Amino acid sequence: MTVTIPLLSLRNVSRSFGTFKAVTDVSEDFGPEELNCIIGPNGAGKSTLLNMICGTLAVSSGSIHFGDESIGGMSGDKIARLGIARKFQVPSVFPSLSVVENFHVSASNALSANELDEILSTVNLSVDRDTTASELPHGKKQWLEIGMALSMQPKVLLLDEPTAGLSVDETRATSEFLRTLRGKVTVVVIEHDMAFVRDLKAHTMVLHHGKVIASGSFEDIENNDLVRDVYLGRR
Amino acid sequence: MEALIPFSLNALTLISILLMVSMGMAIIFGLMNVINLAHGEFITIGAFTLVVVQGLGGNFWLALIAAPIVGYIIGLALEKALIARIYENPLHAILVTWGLSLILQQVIQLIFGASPQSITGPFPGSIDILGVAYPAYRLFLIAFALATFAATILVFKKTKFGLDLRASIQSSEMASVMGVNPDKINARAFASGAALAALAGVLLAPLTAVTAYMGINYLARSFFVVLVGGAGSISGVAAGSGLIGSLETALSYEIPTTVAQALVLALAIVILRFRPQGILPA
Amino acid sequence: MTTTILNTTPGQITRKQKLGPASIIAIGIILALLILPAFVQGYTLTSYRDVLLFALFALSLDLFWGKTGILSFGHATFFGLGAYGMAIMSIHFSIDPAIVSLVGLLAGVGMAALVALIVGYFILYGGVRGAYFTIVTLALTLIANHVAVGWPSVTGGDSGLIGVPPFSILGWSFADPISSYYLALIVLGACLLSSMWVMSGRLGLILTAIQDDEIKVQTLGYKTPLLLLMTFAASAAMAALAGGLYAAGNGFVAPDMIALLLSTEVIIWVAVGGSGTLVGAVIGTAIVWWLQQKISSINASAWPIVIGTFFILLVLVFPKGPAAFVLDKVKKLRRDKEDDR
Amino acid sequence: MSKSNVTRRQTLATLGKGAALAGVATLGMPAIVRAQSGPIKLGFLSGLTGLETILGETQLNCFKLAVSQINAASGIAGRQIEFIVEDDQTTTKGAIDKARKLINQDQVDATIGLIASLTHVAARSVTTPAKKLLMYTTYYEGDVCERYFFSTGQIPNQQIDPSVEWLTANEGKSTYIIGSDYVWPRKSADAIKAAMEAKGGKVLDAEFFPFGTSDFGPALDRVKSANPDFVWCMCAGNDLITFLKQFNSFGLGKQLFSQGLDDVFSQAEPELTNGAISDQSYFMGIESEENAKFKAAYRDMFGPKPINAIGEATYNAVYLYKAAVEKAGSTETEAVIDALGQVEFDAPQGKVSFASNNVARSNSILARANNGDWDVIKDFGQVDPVVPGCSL
Repeated sequence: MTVTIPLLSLRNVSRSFGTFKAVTDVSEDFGPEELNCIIGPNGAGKSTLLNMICGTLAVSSGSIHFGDESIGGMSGDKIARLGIARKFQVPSVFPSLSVVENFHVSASNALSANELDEILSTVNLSVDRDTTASELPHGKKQWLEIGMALSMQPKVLLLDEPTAGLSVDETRATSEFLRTLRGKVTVVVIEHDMAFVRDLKAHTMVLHHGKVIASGSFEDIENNDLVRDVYLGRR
Repeated sequence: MEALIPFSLNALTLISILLMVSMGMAIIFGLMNVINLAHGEFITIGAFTLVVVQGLGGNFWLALIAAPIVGYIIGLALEKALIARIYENPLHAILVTWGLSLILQQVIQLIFGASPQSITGPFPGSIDILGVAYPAYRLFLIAFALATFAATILVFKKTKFGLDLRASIQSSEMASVMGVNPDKINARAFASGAALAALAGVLLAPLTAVTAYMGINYLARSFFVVLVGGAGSISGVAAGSGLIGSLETALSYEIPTTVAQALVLALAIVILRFRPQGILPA
Repeated sequence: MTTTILNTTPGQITRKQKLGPASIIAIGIILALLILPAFVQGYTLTSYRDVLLFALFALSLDLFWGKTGILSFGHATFFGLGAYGMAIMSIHFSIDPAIVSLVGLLAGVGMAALVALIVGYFILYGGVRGAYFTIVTLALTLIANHVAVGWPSVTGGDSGLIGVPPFSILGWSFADPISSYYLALIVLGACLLSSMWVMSGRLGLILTAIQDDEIKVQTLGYKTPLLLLMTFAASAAMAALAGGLYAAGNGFVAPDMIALLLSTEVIIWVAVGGSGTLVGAVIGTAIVWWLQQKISSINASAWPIVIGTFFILLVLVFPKGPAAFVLDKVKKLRRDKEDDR
Repeated sequence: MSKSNVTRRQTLATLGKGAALAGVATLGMPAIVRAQSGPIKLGFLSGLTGLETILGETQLNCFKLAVSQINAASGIAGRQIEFIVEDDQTTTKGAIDKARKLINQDQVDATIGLIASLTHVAARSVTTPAKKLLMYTTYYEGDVCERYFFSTGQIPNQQIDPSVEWLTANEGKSTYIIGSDYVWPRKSADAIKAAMEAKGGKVLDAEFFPFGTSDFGPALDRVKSANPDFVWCMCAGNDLITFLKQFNSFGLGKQLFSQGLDDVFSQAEPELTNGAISDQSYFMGIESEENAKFKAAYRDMFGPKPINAIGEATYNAVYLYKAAVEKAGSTETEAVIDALGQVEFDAPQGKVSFASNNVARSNSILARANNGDWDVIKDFGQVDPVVPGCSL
């Protein structure tokens, strides 16, 4: 891929629901063509942050830029068209459509037969091409959704707990797959599974009570006392 | 000043009518989310209960007690036989209740004949209010509607049935964990809605023509009262009736009634754009 | 992106690339209707013409309801706007007779599309979906009916407007039963085949996807309210087309062509044929029309009870429509036979 | 609908099959000759379900009464009458579909019935182009002028003008009109205004309400402020009952006039209608030999049910048709239409016949409701119908 991918940068992003502050003052850059992870305990504000990036939630204050473009408060569909794709936590595919039809809906341009075959083999769904999505097992739904995100030819891929409910083998395959994306697309992963994050060797940011308490390479994070106290220490 | 009294009383009458016919709708559509196109026929059933009671020599007050009971029983039977199977699918609800409405209309007409039924209401005369004579029955209607409304609110806020119902609407799984049987609660809620509609039928009978088709006149408006007021809350019905009733009365003094009604409906659509949850959401 | 939504290059959407059973049925029906005038003559043919136009009306509803899953209770508004547009243009204005039908038709279709766009904007962009949409469109029909009845200087009030000329265009007149029948058939055939073609492509998939999960479709980059709005407007325009031709065919309009009863009847037609199949709308209209003729001629008061009972059975016994019910049975029979071998 | 009706329909269906067989046997004959033997077919079309059921039923009963009397007395020129009953559901679609069925499939010689204005418009869109006779039997706004369309009910100059003459002389010079929002009340209101002004009177205001109006309170409030000498109501059907209930409860002490009131309403609601004045071409209270026989025959056939002007006009239409066929010596439509202008019938209301505008010369009787019955105030006798600019 020869397109240069702009930087996704968050500046002082906050979001509150009534008096509750879900995300406070988050500033972070997600470097182009890099693997990024966001970790943190339940309720740390990870999903809220992701929702703001992809436009499902409005930003209370602060700004989100994608390259030169300010996307905080832009509508979801517009952000998607800029090239930011998202995979939900619970696999969200279109249950009444077949696998191939799901791709036809998600692809940003009409897919040629070759492109379709390529995607199908990438996510290992070639044999299931005409299966109705509702009949796929959980793991394959996850892959289908990742495939749908890829078919949008995104510049940024936001993944909300991609390994939730997957077997050990499936998790390993996911991790291997994400590493192949390095250098092609900016990936931001929300994850719980520490082994998985370690495996990814990604740039990692730790959220706690809506605030960033640490950010850096995974080794740095692992050796950060504060992080160990609030999060890693609990394991 | 003197012109203001009949105006406000007229507005209050219309608001009370809307309130009475919409309360049942607020339960069945607002709370339970069932689009019940047979709502009007529950009103008709109430009015015909009055016809039967008076035909058997009973009076208006007896009918006022009998109608909600009849409405409750019919509502319960219909819920068990039909409605319980369509909670999941709004489209099925629309088709089934519309079919039900056609059948009920025609059956009532086959039993009672097509001509309007003759009934006798209480309080034939009028009462002087600050020097203005106003029909006594309308004053009774206003008072009765307000009392029924207050009672309904109390039932929903204070009794176990009300709490159980609200719990089972929030999450039927949660409710069943708490030991509430959602099927039972749904049946009772639907039947209560039907009972309230039947009660409205008795109250309307002295004001309007009692025929098998009388209910359809109230169907669309009660939907609107509930939508504008805020589906999911019983108190929303008061807001909805208040807004639609007073607006329609006020406009009817200025422009032709037909135009006024169309205008109020159009306004309701605009309100839904900006307040999709209604004026007084749950 | 929007430009590619309507794009269906053959071979791209594999499951639909073959001629599906629905298309075969559609083409079969159209061919059968083409030779119908050989067996039916004179004024009876005008009844069949009206059935075709009502089938077009049902098709328009199925285009929206069947494909988006959102039920419009207000489709008679658009049918009525088409009919009134045609009538008002040809009666109140002295337009050159060579083009008056066309102007009337365009006025009606344009009005319907405009009203659909305005109302659709208010409610679809307001996030109103599902049951709420149904109730709001129900109100729309009530308003439209109030206007039709309460504005007699333009609409003729309760008794409507008479004297709508037969459809003609640049000297070609469709006044006699046979030519007006073929006009209706051509319009219906064209609308049916083209909407089946469009809906078998990406737009159809996206609309189905919206039914499944609208938020997800938005995160894929589609303006879902816009897509729904456009489908609604197209559906309204098609309903108005049916209404305009109906008014020209029968020579008059009346307020019950823009009333709640018609809105519910068209829902019945679509539901009987099985919503979402498009061709089912046409079949359903014909079946219900035929049944209604027969039953109400035997006993007038039986019809409401029969149709009411039918609705209930429709949901409880064959929720996908009687056609799908029969098809499923046939499929099952066939499968059983294959298993036996 | 009663069970006997179903059996009658079935009998007719069997008869119809017999006729079809006979048709095959005589296939060689010219159509016109074939049509002139065998039974005469009449179509009855009206609103038998829905909002106008009560009027439609009375109308149908009167139609059946006339047919059975004629058949018992050896039919029309020796030919029996067969009839087909169809329900228009008070919709244009229903009226068109059923009119087409009657004309094309059943091939009736004439169609009789209809109530609401929109249904006669719809039915005419079928019968007139097909050049078939349609007889409309409801009092209406009276502005149709077509060769194939006859009406046996009153039109404004037969109903409104005489009423206004008496009302302005006896009740007062000012009135307030309240009506349902549709063509008959609106057009009639224009006629009332003209008639009132001609007598030096005045219409203070005219208000029209959509069907299904549940509250006339604000309107009655305005009536009270306007203080007219009498109130003129043209609410239709059930809305008329609603209006009466609320009018009485407000106790305005005003005389009520409504030309929509008749025996069907007064017997259903004697208390509500008490004291109201109406003008019809027929009341059950008319004292004449014909009316006594008519009422007795009706009671024998259908029990003690009220009859109104719409019903009686239907009865008259069948008999006028019979007279015209006998005069023409044929059921051929053009000949029958020519003959219709020359025949008359001794109706329960008195003699009726058609004027040159195809509207019946009918009676105009002003009466006051008295516990379900109507006391005649003034009988204007037979009035010639006037449709401006219409002569056929």
